[in-house]
Amino acid sequence: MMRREQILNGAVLLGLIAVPLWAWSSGEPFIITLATKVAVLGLAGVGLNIALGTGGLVSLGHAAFFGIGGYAMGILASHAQQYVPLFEWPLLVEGTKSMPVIWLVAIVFSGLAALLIGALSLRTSGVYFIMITLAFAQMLYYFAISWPAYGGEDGMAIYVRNSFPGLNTLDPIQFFAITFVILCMTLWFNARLVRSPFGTALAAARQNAERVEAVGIDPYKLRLAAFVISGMITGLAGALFADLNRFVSPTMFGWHLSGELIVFVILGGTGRLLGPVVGAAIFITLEHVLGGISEYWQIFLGVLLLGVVLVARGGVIAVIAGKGVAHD
Amino acid sequence: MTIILLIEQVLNGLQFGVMLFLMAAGLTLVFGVMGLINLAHGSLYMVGAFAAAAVAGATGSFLLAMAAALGAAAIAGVIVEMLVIRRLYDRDHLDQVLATFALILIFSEGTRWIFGSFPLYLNIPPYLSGPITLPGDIQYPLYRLVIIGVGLLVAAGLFLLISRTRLGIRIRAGESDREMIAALGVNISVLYTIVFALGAALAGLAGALVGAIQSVQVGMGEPVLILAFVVIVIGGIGSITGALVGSLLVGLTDTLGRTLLPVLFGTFMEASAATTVGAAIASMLIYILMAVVLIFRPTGLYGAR
Amino acid sequence: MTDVVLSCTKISKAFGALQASKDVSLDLQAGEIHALIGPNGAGKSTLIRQISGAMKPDRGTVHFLGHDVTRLSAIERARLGLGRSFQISSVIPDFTVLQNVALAVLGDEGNSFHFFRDLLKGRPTVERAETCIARVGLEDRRAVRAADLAHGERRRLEIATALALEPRAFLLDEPMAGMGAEGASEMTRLLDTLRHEAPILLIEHDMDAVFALANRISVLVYGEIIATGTSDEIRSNAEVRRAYLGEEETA
Amino acid sequence: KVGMITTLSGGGAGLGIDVRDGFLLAVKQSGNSDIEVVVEDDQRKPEIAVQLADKMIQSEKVDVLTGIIWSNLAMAVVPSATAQGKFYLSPNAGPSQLAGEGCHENYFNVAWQNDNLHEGAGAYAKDAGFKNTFILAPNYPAGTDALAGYKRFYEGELAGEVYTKLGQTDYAAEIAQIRASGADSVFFFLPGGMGISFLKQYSDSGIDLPVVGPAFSFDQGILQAVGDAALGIKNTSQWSKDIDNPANNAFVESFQAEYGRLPSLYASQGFDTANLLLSAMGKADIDDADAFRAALKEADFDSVRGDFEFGPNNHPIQDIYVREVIKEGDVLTNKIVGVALEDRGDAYAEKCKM
Amino acid sequence: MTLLSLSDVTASYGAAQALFGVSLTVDEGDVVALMGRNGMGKTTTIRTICRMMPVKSGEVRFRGRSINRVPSHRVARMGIGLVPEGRRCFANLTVEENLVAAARPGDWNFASVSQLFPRLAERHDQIAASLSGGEQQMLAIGRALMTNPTLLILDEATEGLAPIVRQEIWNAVRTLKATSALAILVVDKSIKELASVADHAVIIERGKDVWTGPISGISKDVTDRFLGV
Ligand SMILES: Nc1ncnc2c1ncn2[C@@H]1O[C@H](COP(=O)(O)OP(=O)(O)OP(=O)(O)O)[C@@H](O)[C@H]1O
Ligand SMILES: Nc1ncnc2c1ncn2[C@@H]1O[C@H](COP(=O)(O)OP(=O)(O)OP(=O)(O)O)[C@@H](O)[C@H]1O
Ligand SMILES: [Mg+2]
Ligand SMILES: [Mg+2]
Repeated sequence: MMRREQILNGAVLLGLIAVPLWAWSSGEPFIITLATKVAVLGLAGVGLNIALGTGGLVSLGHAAFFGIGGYAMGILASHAQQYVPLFEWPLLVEGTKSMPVIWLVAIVFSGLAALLIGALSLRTSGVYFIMITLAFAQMLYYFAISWPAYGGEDGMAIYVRNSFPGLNTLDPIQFFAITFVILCMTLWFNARLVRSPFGTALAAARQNAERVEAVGIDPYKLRLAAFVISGMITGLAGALFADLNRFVSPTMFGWHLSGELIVFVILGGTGRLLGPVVGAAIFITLEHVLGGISEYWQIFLGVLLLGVVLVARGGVIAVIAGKGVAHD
Repeated sequence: MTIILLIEQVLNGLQFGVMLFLMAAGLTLVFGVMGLINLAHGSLYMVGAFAAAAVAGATGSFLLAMAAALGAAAIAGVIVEMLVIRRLYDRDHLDQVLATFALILIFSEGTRWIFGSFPLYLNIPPYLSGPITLPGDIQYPLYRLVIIGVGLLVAAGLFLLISRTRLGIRIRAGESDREMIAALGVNISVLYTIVFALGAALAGLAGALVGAIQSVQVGMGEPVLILAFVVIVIGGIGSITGALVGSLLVGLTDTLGRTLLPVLFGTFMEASAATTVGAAIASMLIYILMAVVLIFRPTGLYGAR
Repeated sequence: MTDVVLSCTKISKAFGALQASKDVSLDLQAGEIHALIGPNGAGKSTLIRQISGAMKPDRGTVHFLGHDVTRLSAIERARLGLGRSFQISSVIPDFTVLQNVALAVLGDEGNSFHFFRDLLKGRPTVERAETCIARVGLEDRRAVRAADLAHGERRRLEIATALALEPRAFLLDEPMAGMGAEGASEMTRLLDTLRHEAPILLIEHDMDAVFALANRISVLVYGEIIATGTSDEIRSNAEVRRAYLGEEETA
Repeated sequence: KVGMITTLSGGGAGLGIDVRDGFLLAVKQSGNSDIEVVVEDDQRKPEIAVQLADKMIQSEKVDVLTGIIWSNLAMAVVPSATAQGKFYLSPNAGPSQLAGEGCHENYFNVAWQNDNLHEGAGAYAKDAGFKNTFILAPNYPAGTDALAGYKRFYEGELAGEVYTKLGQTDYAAEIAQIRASGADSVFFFLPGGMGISFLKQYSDSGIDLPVVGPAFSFDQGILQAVGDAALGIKNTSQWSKDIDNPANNAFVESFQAEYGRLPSLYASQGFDTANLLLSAMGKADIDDADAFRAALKEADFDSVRGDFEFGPNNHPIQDIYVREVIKEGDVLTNKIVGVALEDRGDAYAEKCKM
Repeated sequence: MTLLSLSDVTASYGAAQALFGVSLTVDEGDVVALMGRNGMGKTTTIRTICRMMPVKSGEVRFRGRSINRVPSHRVARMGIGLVPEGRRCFANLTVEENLVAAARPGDWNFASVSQLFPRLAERHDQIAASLSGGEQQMLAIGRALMTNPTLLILDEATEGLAPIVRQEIWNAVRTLKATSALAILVVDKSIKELASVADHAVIIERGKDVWTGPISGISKDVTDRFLGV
C-alpha cells in the first residue's frame, strides 16, 4: 500500500513536469502558467499540511503567512523599482529585485509571524484554534486594506518579474522550473520530517497529547516548531505567487485563501505527502475547465467537492493508493 | 461627544449584539450541540432572506414572509441534513469544513440562478417602521427594538430547550457519544435532523429579520457567518449563555470602537489621519477582542474546560 | 532498602466542597511495591495525578530523588524519571505498537527535535522498544495499530510504554484492569521483577495481585490514609474490611 | 479579438453581467462579424483576473482587453496588459493612478475617473447651498478617493467625516453620529449591499436630512432592493436612462427588448465601450497600433450620454448630471434634474506624461 | 423461552475478521457468562448483538425476531440494556442527566438506582468526566438499568470497582435474577465471581464459540485450555 502511494507520488510529479513541457513545445504558455500556479499553491498547501496533516493544527489563518510572503516581495520589489530605500535609519536598506533575497526575507518574516501567532494561538485547541488563527489573518487583512503606503485594497503591481541569477524569469517555463525545484526540495524535506523523531512525536501529539507529555515531551514546543516551519513554507509560496502574478493585494490575506488551502489539503488527502499538490491540481483544473462551461460553474464545483468528501473518504490519494498511512 | 450620544451608541451596540446573537443562535445550536462545523449556516440565512423577500413581494405580508423564511430554511435544513450532513457527524472537522464549503457554493450560485444577480427588496412593514422616542429623548427605530425582543426570546427558549429538556440532554449525550446513545435506545438520527432543521430555521429567521434592514443579496451570508463564529467562539462553544454574552460583547466593542476610536486618536493626531487610523483599527477590533479572549480563556468565556 | 525514592508530604486537594486528598503523606522506597487501595472515589487517581504533576495540589510537597518537584510540570517530572500508566488506556491510536513504544524511548532519550533522522531506522531506539514489547508479551502484535488492539492488549502496551521510559519510579494506575486471569497473572510476574529496576506505586482493585505483590499497602478512604502495613496487617484490619474489602476477600 | 474579464459569479456579479450584456448588445447591433468576444469570469479576485489576462494575451491572443469592474482588479491587470502592447478599454473602473502618473497611451477609460461622480456630488452640494455636510465612505482607497473628490468641489463645513469598515452591514452607530452632528446634509459612498443597508436604516431612523451620493447606490439594478427609502434622493451620474438623444433612446429600448429589464449605468458603459471599439475598428486596422490608437482617441461614436470626448490622459470629458429617484408606476428609477458639472475631465490629467 | 440467539455469526473490523462463527443462546431469566481470553472476540460479539457493527453472516435473533437489520436504537428499545466496555459515560453530562437521558419507564428509576449506588446520588450534579473510574462504572450500570431492559449485557462491568462494590453488584445481580425475569449476558474476568451468579457459560476462542454448557461444568481442563489460568 505504501508502495502504491509512492508510485502515485512519482506519477504526479512527472505529470506536473510533463504538462508544462508539452505546453511549451506546443506554444501554450497559459498552460505553463496554470502549472506554475499548481506548483506554487501546492507548495503553500504542503506548508499547511505540516501543521494540519501531521500536527493536527487546523489553521484557518495561513493566508497570513502567504500574504506576508507576498508583501515581502511586493514591498522589496516596489522599492527597488522606484529606487527608494525601505528605510535609511538605523541602516540603509534598499529594495531588491533578486528572488533569492526576497525568498529569504519572506521566509524569515513569515517565520517570525508564525512564531508570534503560534505562541499565542497554541494555547487553544480545536475549533478555538481554527478561529484564533483566522482572527490573526483577518487583522492583517484589514490592516493591509486600510494601510495606504502599499496600495491598500488596490494592492501593488510589480510590472516586471524579479530576477534569478542565470535564468530569464519572464519566460514561463523557466519560472515554472524554479517553482518546481523549490516544490520538490520542500517535499523531500517534508518526507524526511514525517519520519524523523520530530515528525513522529508531532503526529503522536496530534492523536494523544497527554501520552506525549507522559513520556516527557512537550507538545506545545513541538507544535510551535511545526507551526513555524509550516508558516515559513507558506510564506515562501506567497512570495512566489506574488511573482507569478507580478502583483500583490490584500486578498492574499483573505480567509478565502486560507479556506482554499485547506480545501487543497483535504481534497488530496490530509497528511499525505503530495496531497496538497494533487488537491491544488484538481481544484485549479476544475476552476478553469468549469469556468468556461457555465456562468454557474461554482454549482458544479460544489457538487464535485461534495462528492469527494462523501465518497472519496480520506482524499483522492487515499482512494487511488489505499489507506496506507491513513489518518482516519 | 455628548452623554446622550454615548448612551445611544451603547444601545446601538447592544442592539447590534442581539442581532448577532440571532445569527449565531442557530450556529451554536448545531455547532456546540451536534459538534458540526456548518459553514453553510450563512447560506441558510440567505435562504431565509430570499424566501421572505419572495413571499413579501408576492403577498405583501410581512408575517407571511417571516413564516416563509422559517419554513424554507427549515426545509432546506432537513434536505441538507438528510443528504449530506448526516454522513459527516462521525468525520473530523476537516471533512465537515470541506463539505459545507461545497454547500456554500451550491447554495450561493443556486440562489443566483433562481433569483438573478441583483439584490432583492424586503422592507420593514409600515406598522414596525420609523423611530419611537425613548426616555432621555433618544430616537430609536421601533424595528430594532423588535429585533432585540425576538433575539432575547430566542435566547431564553434555546437555553431552556438545551439545559432543561430531555431532548436537550439527549442531544448533548449524542454529542459526547453517538453510538452509545443509540445503543441505549434513542433515535439519534431523527433527533439530529430536528436539531439541524431548528438551527436552520433560526438562521432563516435571522436572515429575514435582518434582511429587512440590510440588503438581500447573494453572498450576504458570508460576513455574517464569520461574525457568528467569532461570537460563539468568544462565548464558548455550546453555551447559549456564552453566545449571548459573546454577541453583546462583540456588538458593543464594534460599535463603540467605530465611534470612539477616531475621536480618541483625534486627541493626539491630525483629524483626517485620525479618522483613517481609527477606522482601520476599529475594523480589526473584534478580531483583536477574540484573540485576547482566547489567549486568556482558551475555551471562550463560558466554554467547558 | 530504606532509600526513599519518592515521597509526598501533607498533600491536600479539594474540588469545591469535596476534599479529595486530606494531608496525605506517603513514600516509596527503593525496591518495593507500595500498593494504594481504597474505595472508588477515595482519591487514589487524584493523588497519582498530583504526584505525576498532572494536577497541582492545594498544599503539600512532592519530593522525587531528593528534589522538590512540587512546582515542576508533568513533562519535567517525566523527564526526571517518573513513569506513569493511565487508568484508562492512553495510547497513540494510529501508531503501531512498535511506534508507540519507540515514542517513549524517544522521550527518554530527550531529543525529539531531530528533523532528519529516520526514527524507525535508529537501531538502539528500536532495539530498546522491542525489548520492552517482548517483556509484556506483545511481540506478535508489534506491527498492529494500537487502535486495533483488544482492550487487554492495550493495557499491556500501556505498561510497555512505561517500561521504555526506564523510569526511576513507576506510578501504575490499575494496570490489571481489563486483563484476563491469564494476563493478570503474567502481569503479576512482570511487576514482581520490575520492582528491582524501579519501585512501584501501585493502584489496583485486584486483591489477589495486591496481596501477592505489595511490600506495603496503604489504604485511602475519603482522601485520608487510614492504614498502612503489610498484606496480613491490612487483610485483618477491621476498618479496611468494612470500608473496602468486604467479607469475601478475607475468606 | 476582444477579451472581456469581468465578474460573473459571486456577490458582485450583477455589475459584470450588465457590462457584458451592454457590450454584447452593441456588438450584436453592429452586425460586425470581424469582432470576436471572449468572456471570462474573474470571481472578483485580482489574482484570477491577472491569470485570465495572461491567458487572454498568451493563449487567446486577443488584441483588446476590457470588462473589469473593480479598481483593485484593474490595478492588477491594466499596467501589465498595456505594457505588453495590448489595448485596454475600461468600462467601469477608473483608479486615480491610471489617470495620473500611471497613465498609458493604450489605456482608455470609457466610464469615468473614479472621483468624477463624487466631484459631481460635491458640486451639487455647493449649488444646493449645503453648509455642513456629514460624509462617509468605507475605509479603502476608493473610499478615501471618494471623500477627497467630494471635498474638491464642496465648499461648506464638514459636520463629520467617517470611514466605515468595508463590507459593514449595520450603520446604526454612524446614523446616530449623523443625528448628533448637527449636519444639514449627508454625502455617502457605499457601493453594493453596503449602500442598500445604509439607506434602509437611514430612512427608518427618522432623520430627514437631504442625502446625496454617486449613482452606484441608486442604479437600476440595485434601486428596487433599496425600495421607497431611496425616493427623492439626489445622486450624480454621467448617464441616465432619460437623457434625450437618439442613441440613448434606442439603447434603452433595445436593451429592454433584448434582456427584459431596464438598463443600468453599467450596461450603458458596456454599450459605449463596445461602440467606441467598433468606431475605431471602422477607421483603422488593429494591427496598426498607432492608427488604431488615434482612432480610439477620436471617440467618434454616438455615446448614449451625449457628448463624449477623451482628455489628454484618455479619460472622458463629460457632463455629470444630478438625478433624482422617482417612481414610474411600481418601478423606481431616476430622472435628471440638473447638471452638476459640465465637461468635467479629472484632477489627475496633468500628472499624466504620455 | 429463548430470548436471544446467535447462530454462526461472523463480523469484521474493516478487512480484519474478528468473529468466525459464534453461536449462543440466552433464555429468559438466564444468566449467561461469556468467557475467553483477551482479544478473543467477546466485546465484538456484544457489539453485533447491539447492532453497533454489522453482522456479516449468520443471524442474531431477539425475542424471536431477526435483528440483523434492525437499527441500534430499535434493538435497545426491544429491551436490551448495555453496559459497554470502557464505560462510555456521556462525559459532558451530569450524573443525573446521564441516567435520565435514555430512561424508559419501569421499576428502575433514579430512586432505585440511587439505592443501589448511593455514591451516584451523592454526586448527582457532577459532570461525568470528573468522576472517579469506579464511579463512572457505577454510572454506566445505572444508566443501562434505567432503560428497564429484559436483557442486560454487562461487558466487564466490574472492572475497576472496589471488592466491596463488586460484591454488591454481584449481590444485586443475584437479587435481580431471583426477583425478576431479567436475563443477563455477562463478561467478566473473575471466573470465581462469575461462577457464583451465572447459570451457563459460553467460551470464545479466536472468534468462535468453543465450549458451551452449565457453568458448573467448567472443569480445570477447560479453564486451562481456553482461559489460560
Ligand atoms: N475535576 C474534578 N472535579 C470534581 N470532582 C472531582 C474531579 N476529579 C475527581 N473528582 C472527585 O474526586 C473523587 C476522587 O476521585 P479519584 O479519581 O481520585 O478516585 P479513585 O480513588 O481513583 O477512584 P477509583 O478507584 O474509582 O478510580 C471522586 O469522588 C471524584 O468524583
Ligand atoms: N476497532 C477495532 N478495529 C480493528 N480490530 C479490532 C477493533 N476492536 C477489536 N479488534 C480486534 O478484534 C479482536 C477481538 O476483539 P474484542 O475486543 O472483541 O476482544 P475481547 O474478547 O473483548 O477482549 P478483551 O478481553 O481484551 O476485552 C481482537 O483481535 C482485536 O484486536
Ligand atoms: Mg482511579
Ligand atoms: Mg472486551
